[in-house]
Amino acid sequence: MNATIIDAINDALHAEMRNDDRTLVFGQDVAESGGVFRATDGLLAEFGSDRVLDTPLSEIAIVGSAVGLATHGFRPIAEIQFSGFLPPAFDQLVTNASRIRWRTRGELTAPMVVRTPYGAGVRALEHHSESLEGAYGHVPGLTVAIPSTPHDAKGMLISAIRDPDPVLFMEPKHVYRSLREDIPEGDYTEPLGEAAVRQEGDDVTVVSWGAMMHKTLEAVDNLDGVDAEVIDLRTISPLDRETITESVRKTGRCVVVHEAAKTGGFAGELIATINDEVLLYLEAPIERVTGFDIPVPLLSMEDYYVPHPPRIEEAITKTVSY
Amino acid sequence: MNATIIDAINDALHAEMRNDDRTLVFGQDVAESGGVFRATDGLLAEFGSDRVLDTPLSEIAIVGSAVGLATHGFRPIAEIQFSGFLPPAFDQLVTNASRIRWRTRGELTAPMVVRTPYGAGVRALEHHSESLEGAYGHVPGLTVAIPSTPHDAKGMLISAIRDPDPVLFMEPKHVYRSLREDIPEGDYTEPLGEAAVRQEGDDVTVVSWGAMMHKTLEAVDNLDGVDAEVIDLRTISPLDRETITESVRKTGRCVVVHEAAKTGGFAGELIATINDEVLLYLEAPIERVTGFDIPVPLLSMEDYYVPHPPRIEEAITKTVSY
Amino acid sequence: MDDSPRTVPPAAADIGVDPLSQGDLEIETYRVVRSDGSFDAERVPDLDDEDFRDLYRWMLLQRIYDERATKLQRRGRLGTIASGHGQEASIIGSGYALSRDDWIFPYGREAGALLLHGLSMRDLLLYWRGIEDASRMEGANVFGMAISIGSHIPLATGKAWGLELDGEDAIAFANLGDGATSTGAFHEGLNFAGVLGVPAVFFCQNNQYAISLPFDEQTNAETVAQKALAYGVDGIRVDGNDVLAVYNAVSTARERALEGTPVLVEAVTYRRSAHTTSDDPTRYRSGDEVDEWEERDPLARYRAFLERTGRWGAIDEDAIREEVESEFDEAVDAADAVEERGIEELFAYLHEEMPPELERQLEELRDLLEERPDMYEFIEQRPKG
Amino acid sequence: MDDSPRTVPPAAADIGVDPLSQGDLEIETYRVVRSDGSFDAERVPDLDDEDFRDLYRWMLLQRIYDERATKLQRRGRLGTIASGHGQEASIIGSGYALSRDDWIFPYGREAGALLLHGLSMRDLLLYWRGIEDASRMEGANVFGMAISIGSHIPLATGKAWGLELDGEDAIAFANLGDGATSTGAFHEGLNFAGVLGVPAVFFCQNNQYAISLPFDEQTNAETVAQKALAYGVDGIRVDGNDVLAVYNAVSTARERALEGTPVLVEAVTYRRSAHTTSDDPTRYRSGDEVDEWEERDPLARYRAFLERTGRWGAIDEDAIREEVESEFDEAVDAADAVEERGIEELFAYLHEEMPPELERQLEELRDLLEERPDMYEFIEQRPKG
Ligand SMILES: Cc1ncc(C[n+]2csc(CCOP(=O)(O)OP(=O)(O)O)c2C)c(N)n1
Ligand SMILES: Cc1ncc(C[n+]2csc(CCOP(=O)(O)OP(=O)(O)O)c2C)c(N)n1
Ligand SMILES: [Mg+2]
Ligand SMILES: [Mg+2]
Repeated sequence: MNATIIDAINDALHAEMRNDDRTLVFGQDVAESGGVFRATDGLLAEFGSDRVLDTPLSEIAIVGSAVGLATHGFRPIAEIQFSGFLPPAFDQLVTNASRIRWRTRGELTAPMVVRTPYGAGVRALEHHSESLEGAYGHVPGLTVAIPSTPHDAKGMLISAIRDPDPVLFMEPKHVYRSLREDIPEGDYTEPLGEAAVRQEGDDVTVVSWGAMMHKTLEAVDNLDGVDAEVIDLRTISPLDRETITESVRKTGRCVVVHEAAKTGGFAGELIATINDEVLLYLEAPIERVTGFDIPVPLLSMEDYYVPHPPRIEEAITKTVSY
Repeated sequence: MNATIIDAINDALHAEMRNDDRTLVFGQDVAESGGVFRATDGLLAEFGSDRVLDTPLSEIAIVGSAVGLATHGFRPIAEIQFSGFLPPAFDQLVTNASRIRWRTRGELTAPMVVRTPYGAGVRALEHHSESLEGAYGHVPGLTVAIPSTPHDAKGMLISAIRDPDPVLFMEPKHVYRSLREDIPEGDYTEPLGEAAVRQEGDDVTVVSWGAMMHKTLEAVDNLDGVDAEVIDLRTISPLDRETITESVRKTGRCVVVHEAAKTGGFAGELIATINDEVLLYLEAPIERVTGFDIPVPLLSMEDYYVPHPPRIEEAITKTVSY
Repeated sequence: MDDSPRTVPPAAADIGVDPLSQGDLEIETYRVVRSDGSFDAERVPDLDDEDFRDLYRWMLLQRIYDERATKLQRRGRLGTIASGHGQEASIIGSGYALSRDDWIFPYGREAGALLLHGLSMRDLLLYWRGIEDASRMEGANVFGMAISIGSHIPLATGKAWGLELDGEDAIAFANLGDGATSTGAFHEGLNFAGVLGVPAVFFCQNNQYAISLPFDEQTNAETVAQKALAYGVDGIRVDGNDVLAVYNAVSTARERALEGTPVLVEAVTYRRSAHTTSDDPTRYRSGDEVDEWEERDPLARYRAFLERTGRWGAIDEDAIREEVESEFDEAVDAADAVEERGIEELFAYLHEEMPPELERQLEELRDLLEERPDMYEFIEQRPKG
Repeated sequence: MDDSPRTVPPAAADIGVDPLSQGDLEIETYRVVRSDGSFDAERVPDLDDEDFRDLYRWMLLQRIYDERATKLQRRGRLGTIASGHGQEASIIGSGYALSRDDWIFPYGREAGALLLHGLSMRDLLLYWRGIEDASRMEGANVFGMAISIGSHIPLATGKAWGLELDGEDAIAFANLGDGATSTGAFHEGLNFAGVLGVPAVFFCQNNQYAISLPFDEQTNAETVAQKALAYGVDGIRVDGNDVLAVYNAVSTARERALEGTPVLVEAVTYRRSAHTTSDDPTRYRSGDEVDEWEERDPLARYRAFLERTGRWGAIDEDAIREEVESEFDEAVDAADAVEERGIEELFAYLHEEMPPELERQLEELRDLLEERPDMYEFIEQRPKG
């Protein structure tokens, strides 16, 4: 089937709801209206109101009740309408979801997914464009997954739903509908915790995820004479350190591209990992191309904030010619 | 005056409450009982119930109303009783406190302080020992300060109160009472955004903050024949990149010690910074000594979690002998 | 220890436990003008004819503003916007009851109230064009728009606290929807306001929906007003399509607030448009329902009142309409005339003093732009909004 | 645009806006046994003599447990603990009304209810000794202790939802204090429970304090029970020092919950001890107040009831006391006998499958420990707790 990311997510939800009748989908506007991005369209009609529900405007209750349900043997798939509205539920992620298994020595577990569209670029209102994956990736016990393609969106979402532990599934809404590819019908999984090499190359490793993946590919495409290896991180935590360090061992150079603000962003962890394991292979400082250390501007200027291919090109060129 | 960190904080609050009658202190149990750690002891008696208040058990309201008050020209100094109870207010930090100035182009500002004791080691209950400074340091517009000595506690807190923008002031409760030093009477400030070199040395730079600072000094003391430069970061954000890179340029080696979990912790940012600016001076990979990627265990095992001097010694030795 | 009951005997019926249920509550919905324009004479507020006319004018302005802004949005000249269509009486009735010294915390649909409060229409348009400068809300006691639903409520409590401490004769006035009442921020903000006894009014336009969620799934409480009881503050339920009733309700609430009792006001109304310009309401509600509420149109009702009381004759609706239309035209022109901002804007205003790292980031961007001056042309060239 | 009112005329008194105030509410506090032991015969629950005895036994157990645990803590053999002293009737009356199939969400003071629910005393002591294994709550339908106040309430809603979906004849029962009612988590959890109509009972022991904060500064609401109205759920206010009243109230609440109406129960009681073993209550409350509540002792009141109804004769208090004391002794011995955990424990149980990075961290620690086997001796040598 030829699918966008939104189609793929919708398809994954349908597939897993069919497979496992302990799955439930809920969140704001996910049932009657099919979700503000239509990610959950059709679920209510097929699975009924016991399994597909609209919730009140209560992010704490959405995440918290998902934990409660999950400990009861359900597989809740909750939606937070925009990642900018996840902070109200941060405490439930830190205090409950991520550590129910730990707190009860495995007696209770939270196999749950919190889906949320993240990132800028759709000209939405304030607080609709945040990228805080770095902060969430720092919470022990929480898996943070970010697909960048329709194929991965479906396969990783199915993995997330089947995962025995909680997964925060961040969806790059900027590319929700702008890419299409053929994806398999029925169910298949893409593993969490494994990065994907999108393009092999010898000169420089470029690591990215989510919507920035595509800006990165565009930048790499624009650059003549640079043989870049492009890695799609796909999972922030647990981090696939091997794929990154293997690549840098080969290329000796690296650029990390993310949309979140620079300071304290997840690029730091990647650079630290490279430093840990392959420092001596480095032929140049690792470059970071990131959002600036500011909130995402309102729509008239948000695109200045988002890493733009020329900025990535510049960083790659700088690294390669170091 | 010879003071512990708690004394110093209490003294700073008294001093600034006297200096500026727009300051207000509030939070859970700060007034009548003087705070669970006695940090606010005596304030109610001196400044009265208009300026020193106990609040309901409402972290969202504590931080949110501080923003409202601050925009009205007050200087609220709010206490969150333990940093493990800051996540419920994370949204107010991200959505309001950190960006009121930005959102209103300087028309409204939030000169406010949120004080909170953080870190493990006092054998408290679950959720009382968290170190999430890395996550908070990733929020643009939020200053995150962490003193490690009585002198700095007082001087930095006075700076924080006078700061025109919001400051999250994280206090290393493990050393609240275990250190004493002479500190000046009356008011003085220590700047935010500037690291301090605690000990000069040529062989290796060891960066730390908060309670880990003292474990680091202990470790350095235990090591014969290593001439370590010890840096107290003091402010997570904005980061004093210069002091760090200057030092590493000299020593060529670095160890970062923090209590927070490793993955996504603030050591990543420091390593990235060093990589940016002084990569070629590095003679060994930078070592991280951190909490493990798990929640802080309950009291019977919490000390296994916390970086212990032998672990720091080991890392320094490894770096130096690389 | 194992002798504890595994199953529990049912409680006998006659043990006399009589839970408090919402059925025990009687909550009146305050009204002045009935849908046919007849009214309760005692309740008509003591206003000048000019005020009566103004109320109509402002409601009409709200309606025209919403229509025109929606059209602008469709033409790609504004971003997503949220219309107040159907809620004019709530918006204007409340706004008219405020003093300019009061602080309004807006949440998006209350254009007319903000303009009435001194905000320029140009700035309001600029805001919806996604230009931060407009959030400066120059010349008006208006906070930034609370796009994160409910997040402003504790701020309003804090602001009211500040007003109280300074002995000012003004209140903090938070606008919110029915959806906002389900947030933790609402709860903590109202509860703390109740404890502090600060001059805050929380004005909830219960327009029956939060995007697609009908009010009866937002909460099992039958009214928003009764939520006041949870905080020991006062609650008022008012017909939100009756501009005089809303005016009276908010005036009363404002006075109580100034006396130390915060008030939660529920204005019962209806969102007749889509949630925003990105929403398609036919997916989740019936046309019949919308039609029903069209019959309760707040402008028509108020006009019937004005007619019955002989005030309509002096009102020239066409003239008002023309005046408002040209005001809108001028505002659009003024908005269009605002100069493009430079990238410096992006880096300013977050801190009083820009930290070195942020300066470095700005520098880098400047350098790159010098090399590639056309790098962001695509942004400058595209439609506004 | 500048002609809008800068000051607002006061609302006339006779416009008929009559806000809903909590003064309008009448909230009964349900009681069975008066402080002198006299009682309302109709309300006495239909229980066996053995049950009446058991209720006393469990209250006494709660009291002895608290005393002994506090002593253990003082001797450095437990961590910080929170006593239920003074709240025995609330704790036991509620616990006794539950089925073992119900799920209890504890918050710290309800030792007796948990033991009654099947938890072993050894495990409870281990928990307060800071040993995670005990949070497994083996053999009992008990969640982890909600140390982060209020954080468990949405979990209880979710659990109740699950019970409902599976058609189980059991409820989720959340214990909480008056302080917890001010959290956003409380609000969102109760509101959502109300919307879902799930079998959840939220049992608030209003012990008049949250650490140092008296209830009348926690909220301006006069009761916790009235907060139920905000969610359209039922509210019950009960004398929390009357074990039979609490039993009846919770039995009734449980039934309603099973029928689809969640209930918020407020048990009015008093925390007679310090907040925890780290607290000094003389800083913030008077001895008189404490004395007053001592006179309302729940055990004494229940004993007076038992005496009046001729049941006391068959109860051998000394025997119970002895039995409980030795149960406690055994539990301490059993706790002491639990083997030290290895550092592996630290790394297990966070994930079903340990991620490579965490394995690496464990490996590193193991290596270091091989080199420096005495590195953590100080931990193993110090007091337990
Ligand atoms: C915290 C938060 N969660 C979700 C959203 C997405 N959202 C925007 S408006 C809205 C519904 C708001 O409903 P209501 O409060 O009734 O106001 P109305 O739009 O009906 O006027 C939602 C869910 C948001 N903006 N903020
Ligand atoms: C979210 C949160 N904030 C603050 C605290 C610190 N704290 C521990 S107990 C307590 C008071 C709790 O009061 P209440 O809910 O009435 O329960 P009680 O202790 O009186 O039984 C506070 C403030 C906490 N544990 N969690
Ligand atoms: Mg609404
Ligand atoms: Mg209490």
